Amino acid sequence: MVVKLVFLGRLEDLAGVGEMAVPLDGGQRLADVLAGLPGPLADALRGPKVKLALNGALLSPGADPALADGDELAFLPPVSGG
Amino acid sequence: MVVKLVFLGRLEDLAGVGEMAVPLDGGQRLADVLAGLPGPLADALRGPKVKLALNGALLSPGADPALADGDELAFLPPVSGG
Amino acid sequence: MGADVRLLDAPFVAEAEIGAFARAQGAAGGVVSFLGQVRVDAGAGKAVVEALELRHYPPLTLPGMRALAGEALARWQLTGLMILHRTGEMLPGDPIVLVCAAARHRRDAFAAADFAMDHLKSESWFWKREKVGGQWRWIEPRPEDHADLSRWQGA
Amino acid sequence: MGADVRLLDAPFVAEAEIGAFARAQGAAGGVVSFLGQVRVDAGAGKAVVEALELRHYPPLTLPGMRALAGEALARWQLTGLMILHRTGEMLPGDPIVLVCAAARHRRDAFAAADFAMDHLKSESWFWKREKVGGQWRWIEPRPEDHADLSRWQGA
Repeated sequence: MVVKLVFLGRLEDLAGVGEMAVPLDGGQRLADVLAGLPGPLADALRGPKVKLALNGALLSPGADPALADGDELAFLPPVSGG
Repeated sequence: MVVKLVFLGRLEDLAGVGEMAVPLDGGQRLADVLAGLPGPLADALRGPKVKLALNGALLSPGADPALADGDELAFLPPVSGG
Repeated sequence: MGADVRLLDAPFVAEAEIGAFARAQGAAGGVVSFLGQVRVDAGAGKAVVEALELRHYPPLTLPGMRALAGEALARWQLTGLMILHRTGEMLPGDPIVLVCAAARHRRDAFAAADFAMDHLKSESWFWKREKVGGQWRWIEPRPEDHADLSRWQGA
Repeated sequence: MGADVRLLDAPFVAEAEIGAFARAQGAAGGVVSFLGQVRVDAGAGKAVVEALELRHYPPLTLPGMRALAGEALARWQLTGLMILHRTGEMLPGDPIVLVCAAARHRRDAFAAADFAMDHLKSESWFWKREKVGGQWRWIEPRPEDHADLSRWQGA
């Protein structure tokens, strides 16, 4: 299965891409995906001010949802506003 | 000499005209001009909410200025705003 | 910076005035505008207004508007201020008043436009009458206008 | 009454939008609009911004704007509400955001536009970067934005 990661704001610069497709065996959770990323990026994504959305719905802080094929996980740093 | 009276708002309806030229012998004051007008109009012009302007400058309440030829006296009822 | 203050005896195009004002405000982050127009329909339980007329007294009206603009400029950090007001007879849908305030910080622009409107509505030298059922009647001041004005006193 | 809420990825003509909105507001006495544009000059002691870019996250941004519009409609007596917001790259002088609120009573229109702007500025899903000296840099949230927002809490 494949999940899509989306990086907003300065997280995009850090990741080097705006979106990334991550192939998984299945059965993994969010924490597993983060563990597979380069350390500095994973640390930034785990930052206390970074919010997460799974398929367009915001997750509660600390949530570690199971992932399914085609899921989209967005990493949202503090907004700079309109 | 002649002074011009200007009636604003509903005072114009009461006076029947927006402006009126009043010929005077000279030496008269505001109170004299009012005394020479029809009673109901004079009463309305003396109303406590009516402000007066002489040649475009507001008068203090109760002022009774001497008048000179060509003076313009405006009677200003409460404004209804913009 | 001087304000653009005009008393107009013929219809004006509010959007064109707002556009020209905003284009001139290169330094401003924000432009707040208030447009007051003659209502097309009546309020609930009210008769339809066929026309509105604003009379003024030239020696006082425009000088009063200029003084108001000066007060707003002194009170807030603005990069531009425009106050346009119609006089004469207007039809439903016609613009009556347009206030535009531009500022680096939008809070200043909002406050200045709000302040100018409150003062125009309650203190400016206009007498208003409405035509309803073919008959003209003078409009009395509204108590709310004075309540609005008191918001700015002592502030 | 539904609100007109749009996310635009190309330049828009603010005055034309304000004009169309105001013409549709026959029942409203007052239309308040806020236009935010990319500043043409820099602030004192600041570098000139050559371009501004707003990124968004489509699954959240427009739904968030629609929820904000719904909140304003529930909170004030409005006859119309429009919220337009640019995304993508903008040049100095380009409009970024336009909020128009129309109401029978101007106090409602002022409050709704002010409320919408405070929330767009601090809570909406936009990430902003500026190009200065040929280099792009991300803009951090401003503490004032959160102070502005607190004005509406518990009110």
